[in-house]
Amino acid sequence: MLGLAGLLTRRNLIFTLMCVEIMLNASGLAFVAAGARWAQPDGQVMFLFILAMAAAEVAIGLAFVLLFHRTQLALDVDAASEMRG
Amino acid sequence: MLQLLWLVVAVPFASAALLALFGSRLSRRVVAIVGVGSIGLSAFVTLLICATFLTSVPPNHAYVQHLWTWMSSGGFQAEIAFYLDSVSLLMLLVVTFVSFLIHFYSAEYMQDDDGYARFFAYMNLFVASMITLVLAKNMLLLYLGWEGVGLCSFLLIGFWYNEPQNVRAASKAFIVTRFGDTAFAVGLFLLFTRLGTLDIQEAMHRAAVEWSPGSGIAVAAAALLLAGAVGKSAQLPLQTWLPDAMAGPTPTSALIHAATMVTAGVYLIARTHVLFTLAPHVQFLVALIGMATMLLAAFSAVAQRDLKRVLAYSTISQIGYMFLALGLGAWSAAMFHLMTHAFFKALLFLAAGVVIHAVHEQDLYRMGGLRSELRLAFWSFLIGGSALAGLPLITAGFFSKDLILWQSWAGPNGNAWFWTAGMAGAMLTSLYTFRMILLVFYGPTQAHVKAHSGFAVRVSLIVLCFLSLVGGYVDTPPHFGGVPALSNFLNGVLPALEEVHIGPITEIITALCASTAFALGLGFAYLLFGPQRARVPATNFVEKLWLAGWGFDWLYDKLLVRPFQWLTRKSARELADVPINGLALVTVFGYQTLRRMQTGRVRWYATGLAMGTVVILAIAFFVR
Amino acid sequence: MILPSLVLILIVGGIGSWIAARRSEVFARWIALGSVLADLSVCLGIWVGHLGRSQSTPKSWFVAFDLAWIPQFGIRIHLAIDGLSLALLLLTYFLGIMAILSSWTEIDERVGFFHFNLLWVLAGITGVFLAMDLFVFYLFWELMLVPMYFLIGIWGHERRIYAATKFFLFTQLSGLLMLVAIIALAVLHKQSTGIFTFDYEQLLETALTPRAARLLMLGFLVAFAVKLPAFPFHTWLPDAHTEAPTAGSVVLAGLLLKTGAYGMIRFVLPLFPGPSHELAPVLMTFGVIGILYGAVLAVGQTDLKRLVAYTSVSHMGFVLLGVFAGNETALEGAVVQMVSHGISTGALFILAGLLQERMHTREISAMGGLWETMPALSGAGMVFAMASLGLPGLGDFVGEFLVLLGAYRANVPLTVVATLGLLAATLYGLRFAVNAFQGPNPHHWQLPDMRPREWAMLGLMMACLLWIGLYPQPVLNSVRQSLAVAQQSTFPQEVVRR
Amino acid sequence: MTTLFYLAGILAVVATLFAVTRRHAVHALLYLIVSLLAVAVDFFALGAPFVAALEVMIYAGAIMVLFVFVVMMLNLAEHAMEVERAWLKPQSWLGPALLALILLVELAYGTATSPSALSPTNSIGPKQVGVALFGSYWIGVELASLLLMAGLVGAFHLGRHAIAKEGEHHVTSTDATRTDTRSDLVHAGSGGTSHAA
Amino acid sequence: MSRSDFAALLPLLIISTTAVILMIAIAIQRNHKTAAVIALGGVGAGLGSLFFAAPVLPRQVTGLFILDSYSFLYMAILLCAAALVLPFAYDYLKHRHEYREEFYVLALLATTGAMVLAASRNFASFFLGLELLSVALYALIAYVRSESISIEAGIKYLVLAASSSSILLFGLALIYSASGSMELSQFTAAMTHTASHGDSVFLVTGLMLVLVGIGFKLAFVPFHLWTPDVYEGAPLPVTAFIATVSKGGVFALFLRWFQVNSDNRAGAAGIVLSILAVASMLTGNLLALRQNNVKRILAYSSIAHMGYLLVALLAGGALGASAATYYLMAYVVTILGAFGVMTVLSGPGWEAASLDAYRGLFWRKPLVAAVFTTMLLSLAGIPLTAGFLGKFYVLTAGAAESRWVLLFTLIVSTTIGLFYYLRIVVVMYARPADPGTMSEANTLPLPLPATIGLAALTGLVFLLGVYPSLFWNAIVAATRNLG
Repeated sequence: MLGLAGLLTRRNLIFTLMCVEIMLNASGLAFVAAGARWAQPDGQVMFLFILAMAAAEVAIGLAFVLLFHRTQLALDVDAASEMRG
Repeated sequence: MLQLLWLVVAVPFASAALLALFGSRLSRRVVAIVGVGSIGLSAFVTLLICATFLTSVPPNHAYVQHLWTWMSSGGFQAEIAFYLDSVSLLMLLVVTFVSFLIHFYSAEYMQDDDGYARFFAYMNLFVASMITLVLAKNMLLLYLGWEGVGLCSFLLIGFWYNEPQNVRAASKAFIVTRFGDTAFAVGLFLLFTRLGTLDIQEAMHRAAVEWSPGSGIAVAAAALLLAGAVGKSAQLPLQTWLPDAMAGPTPTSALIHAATMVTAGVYLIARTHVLFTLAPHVQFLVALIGMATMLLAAFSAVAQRDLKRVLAYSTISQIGYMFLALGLGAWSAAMFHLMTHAFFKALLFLAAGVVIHAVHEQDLYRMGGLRSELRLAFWSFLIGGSALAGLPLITAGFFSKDLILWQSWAGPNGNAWFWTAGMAGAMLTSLYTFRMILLVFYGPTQAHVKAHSGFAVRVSLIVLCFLSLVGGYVDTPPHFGGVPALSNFLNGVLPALEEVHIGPITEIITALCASTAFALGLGFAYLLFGPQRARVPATNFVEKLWLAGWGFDWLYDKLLVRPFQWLTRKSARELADVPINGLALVTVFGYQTLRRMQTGRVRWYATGLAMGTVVILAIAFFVR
Repeated sequence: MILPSLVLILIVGGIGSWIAARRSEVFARWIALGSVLADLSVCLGIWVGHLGRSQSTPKSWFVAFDLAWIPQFGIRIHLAIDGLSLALLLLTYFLGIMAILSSWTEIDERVGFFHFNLLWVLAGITGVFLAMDLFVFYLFWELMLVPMYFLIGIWGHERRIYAATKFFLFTQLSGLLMLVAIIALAVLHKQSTGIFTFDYEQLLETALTPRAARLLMLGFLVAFAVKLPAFPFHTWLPDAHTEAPTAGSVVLAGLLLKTGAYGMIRFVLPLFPGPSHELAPVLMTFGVIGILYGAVLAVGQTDLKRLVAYTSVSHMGFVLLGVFAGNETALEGAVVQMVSHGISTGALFILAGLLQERMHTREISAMGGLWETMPALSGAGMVFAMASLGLPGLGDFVGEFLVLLGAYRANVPLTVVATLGLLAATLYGLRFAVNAFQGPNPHHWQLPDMRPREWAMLGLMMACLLWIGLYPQPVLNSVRQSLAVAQQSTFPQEVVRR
Repeated sequence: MTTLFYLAGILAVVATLFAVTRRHAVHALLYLIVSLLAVAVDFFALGAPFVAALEVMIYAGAIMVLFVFVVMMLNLAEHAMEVERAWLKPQSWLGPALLALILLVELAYGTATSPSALSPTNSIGPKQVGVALFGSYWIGVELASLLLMAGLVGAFHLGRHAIAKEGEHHVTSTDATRTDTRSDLVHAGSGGTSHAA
Repeated sequence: MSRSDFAALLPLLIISTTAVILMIAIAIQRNHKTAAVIALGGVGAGLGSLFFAAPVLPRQVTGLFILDSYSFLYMAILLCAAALVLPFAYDYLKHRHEYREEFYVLALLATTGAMVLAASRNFASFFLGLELLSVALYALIAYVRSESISIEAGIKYLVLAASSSSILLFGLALIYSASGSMELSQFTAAMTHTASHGDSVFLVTGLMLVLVGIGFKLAFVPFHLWTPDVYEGAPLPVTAFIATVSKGGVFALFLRWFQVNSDNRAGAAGIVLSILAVASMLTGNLLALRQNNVKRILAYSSIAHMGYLLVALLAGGALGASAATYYLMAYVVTILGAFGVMTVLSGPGWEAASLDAYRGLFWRKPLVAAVFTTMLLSLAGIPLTAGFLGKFYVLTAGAAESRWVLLFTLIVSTTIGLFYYLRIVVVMYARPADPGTMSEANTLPLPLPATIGLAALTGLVFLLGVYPSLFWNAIVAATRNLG
């Protein structure tokens, strides 16, 4: 929830990414908890996959940050609204 | 010989088509030969047929020629078939002969006009349609002829199409008569639906058998037919088109708007007299309309300045006489007057044409003293006018009018009011007729004669003069020879009137009264418009009102024309489009609203995601 | 194979003339003309062959063609021709030829593509008149729209895009409703019989609950009412007719509108007899409103083509009235009205096209006194105006008269009001004839009169109108049997009063 | 165990709250790391020690370091803080917070009306996880590697100097990968995860 | 793992292996043509292997995959789409100053992801496939780094997709926690529930969250906001890829596991989906109404088309799945054709996205314009094109199950949709406004690969529109055991 709120609030791209990470983490937590409930390893396996995905996500996300910073010289996500309507 | 009947129609049709298609390439001479010749041929064939019909009367006193089935659908069948009996034969004779004379006259009269071929094409088409109307065996074919003559009337009134007022008059004529036609059409639907046929004889027969006198259905049917007749015959309240129709060439006025077409209403009512007998109220209405029209038109005629308009109002008035006769059940009398009227009115118009042609003027107050220069025209006018006004004994008009007046008294439906009105009308007729003659031919010379008539014109006039004089002898009342040849001839079809009101006023008194009325009118005319009087157009209110035809035009303009124009103007911009455009607007509005959502901002998009989630969760929770 | 070839000839001819136009435009025109002529002769052949056939066997087609297409849904390419189709097909090809001829000089750019579209429209119309499988019917129904859209949208006048789009959206929306109704009908049929089919004859036997029947009927009806067009749905028509090129207007007014009426007769009445009967008074009322509304608006127009377009609304009101009056007379009258309206209005549009080609305007106020300079053209205009206002002796009268005659039996007050339409027709007819051709010539037009090609076209149309006006029996005879089927299914109690 | 779970949970929530609201990126990151550590404790409490360890190592370690690296490299100046402050006005966060709150309420409603999902469970050790991972989920692992490969290639492509814009390098030049910080970071990130796999 | 397991997985393996091989090849020697050929070859081999592997069907491989005729059918669609995107991409990239080869790697990986989705039967494979697809797409969208809108689109997609993924994951976790099973069949089970009490609240909540995730990918309203921007910003082939492969893959999964039938129609999910369908159809079409960018128009129209697909899905029954599949097929072919035309018309450094670029196209390039018209008419659902039969099947399916409200919405929105398709058509057939501006495109000859691709697509559009039996039987066979 907090991650989502942050996502909606923060304009800094890095914060946005962080918030996404928080959300992913929360989902991971939910999976682990669910796995714990049924005493199955599947939840943890899922968490691992989430982890992998988060990593890939962050990699590309940060690449975007750099690219964006290079072209826009700022990290304001709202600046990225060239396309609308 | 009777088998040739179809030729009477076909020949004018063919020549009309020929002239319409190729007229512009033919020389005037050829056009004249084709145009006049075809009618002559028609008239000739008619004569042959007449002779055959009279010598060897076909069974049932009628001859039917069936050509082909026009349409046949779901029990409805209409044929292209002609029906010849004494009434239609009489009409046929009148139409073909008067037409022939007028065509003959026109061949010379229209000589200098650009639309020579067009004129004859129209005229031939008219004759063909008129004959179709007359001969039609069923109502639908009659309706075809009915509309056909209407069209030709329209075309001929607007013959000189470059003048806006001509075109307007033509349109007016067409539209006003269409009013009546519409009612007529409804009448046809009614007749077919109730009687299962549109064949005139069959329908009349069935109506007589199936409908009780005075029943609502009979009244409705008769009223609807009456409306049609009123429109075509320029009776109240649809009379307004006829005076304007004088915009057409004079032969047209003579043929269509005096002798033949306008009397089609009379013919129609005579044809369907069974219906009117079944609906006494309507029949009485016919008489009333006839009387009122006769008087009103006569008053109007007194005040007119235009030579042709005088004649036009006189035509309306005379047809009023015929309607009066019809309304009284004096069918034969109406037909008789129709015939004589055709002769003398055609004569008057043709003579008027000569005058107009000669002085290029139609205003009575700008003419005068033409007696010596236009001798033939003068005599024609005198004879025609006398016939119109009913100069006793030697003119056709006297006999026919006398018959009507007598029967308005003596007939089963007649009464003193009708009789008195008829007398007043006769007096007025005499008044305006001689006013006209006095104004045109007497007094100081104001206009100069520029053209003289040639051979064709003269012959036509002379023949018509002759007919106007002797045409009445075919049916003379008992005291003046007592040879009711025409009535007897027609009696096979149109029942004779039994005379019931023979009281203090006998026929001889009626005739005397009529003669007195004639004399009175003549006297008044001389007093008021004689050569000794100053020629000043009417200025007082009543005369202006008469001049304007009792203000009917003004009334209709305010009551019908303007509201309709307003309606068309208002609705020209599609009303039904409004909801559609509204829908389009809503759509575009939706587009713009939604478009504003697409801000291009990630955070907003994420908000959208969140909101969507909230919403669907809410739905999921609260919808069970 | 005759029937599919009717469609194929046009389709191939269309492609052919598109290709040919790269070499020679005249060649393309001739190809187009040739293919329509070929179809016309085929149809005439069928007609002559079946003219004398006895009418005792109802529901048997003159020629039929049946081929499985999408077996999973029981969709078959089922084409068949009967009297009604035949009459309308003859009209189609006749007007098709007129359309091609009328664009002979008017269209001078992208000639190939123009004829391609024109022929494809005709192909679509042909298909509509032939299809006996509802799916195929819908297919053709839509097929005729697209090329028509191009015809208006590319070669039209000033506001062509608006008009074309409006036309397309109206017809498409209503068409989709019909499609849903078709599908629903097939589904219901499947539910009751277990057979998935779109075949007309089989669907005729579908048992429907009254409610379902009513809804489905409305689905069909909307499509046909828009195409016809019936009163509240007509607003696409004036725009489309006005903006279309002459050939487009001719095809639109002469043929496309007829598909709507055809659909009502062929599908609405037999498929949904119950609701048709129920709704007949309402629909007749709409017909009458259309008659008067169209006529009144026609009088108010200043644009010649728009005027003619509104007369179509009025005339089609008669058709609607006739179709739902429920007796043979009215129904047959409606068909005659369809045919003769096709010719007379087509001719009026051709006339308007000729005038526009010469004067570059359609404003009536800019005309006047044209008789002086173009007597032949004006005379023709007079004739067609008279036909349009229902002068006896010309085709339209027969249709209108029979419709009113039949309608009178069904509903007197409505018919009386509808008869006023004849009166209003006088007004617009005169407005057309008088204001354009008569009166003074204030603008001093000096224009060439009709050329032989134009003469031939209009003369032929005049002859046809006269023929229908004086001897409509061949048309009536050929459609009688088809109509009897439609009529008896809906209004069986209407026995002819004798 | 349950107490620990809830304690760590509250800590995680509070830390995340700070992470989201801090203006300075590095501060926020540090709070985030705290939060992640707390979650790791939670994992432990849920009987998932292996995952707990991974959380610490990869999330708190590798990924966050990546963030820090980028933040440092971009060297966000002090004035950025001012901008951030301006961006964080109440009106800008009120709406989203409200929305999040509603969502929270809905989810809480969902959770509250259901029996507690938390029940003391026996621990699932790394072995079990490993067996599952390379037993029934082996294809998943392969897919995860493909996923990382996609991330790698993508980040590599995006992070590369934009040659097209300068137009200096022609496309045919088989330009050796420049070992700049960014590609290092990518490798670090992916390397860490592949290690975990 | 048995031989037949291996055989069944062969298509997946081939594509992913090709990606790896391609990467190695790039490392050895960068060559655009080689890369493209390898990629195309791989896709071709994958397609071939579908037939090769067909005899072993249906087969469940581990707990993650179910390989049956249905998944193979969708794989075939996806592979065909990919195979057709590649030639367009080749032409497109040829004009760009950019490293081009990685494109193919990413495209292949994304395709793999989509195929995984089509075949998955477990949360894990679902999630991994989805992410594989997404991650590859992040990079693909921003592939042309010189375009700032591409980067913008990439960022937007990344942030939103990641967020939606986490929502999806949370939903999955909830379902897992309520049911204790990671089988995707839980979705189907969950759909019968309403949020009444107990575990069913978890299930329904989870399902809704999953729906958000899927809805995001398929761009259902209200999760559609990203669509136009991403479509516009992404390079044309990538846009085509998103529209076809990405959506196709997700839809395959969606269709299989969200089967609506008479049991679960009353469930919360059914109602929510109906609302989404109505909203998508209307919103998508309304938004496209007056756009001036063809890519955006197609983006919005894709929203509407997803709504139509949803109608078919909601119709359920025996027909629903088949209809949806057919519709998807038609849509894929058509939209590929449309984007193909746009690619062909694009020059170096610019894309033919603005409506002005099409002004008078018909008079410059009649054939291309005709193809584009065909595609647009197919999108609009005019007879004789694939789109019409697709719509017909959808309508039939809907009518068979009496989903009248949906059908009515479909009709109305289709009519709205018609308007903007016609707008494009009108522009194409209008007179060229200024002949000078478009001279660049005039001189551009049509590239061969794209031409072949376009020809094939046009043929397919007509084939699908005229002779559907060819495909219909296969589709029915593949979807029979679903509904």
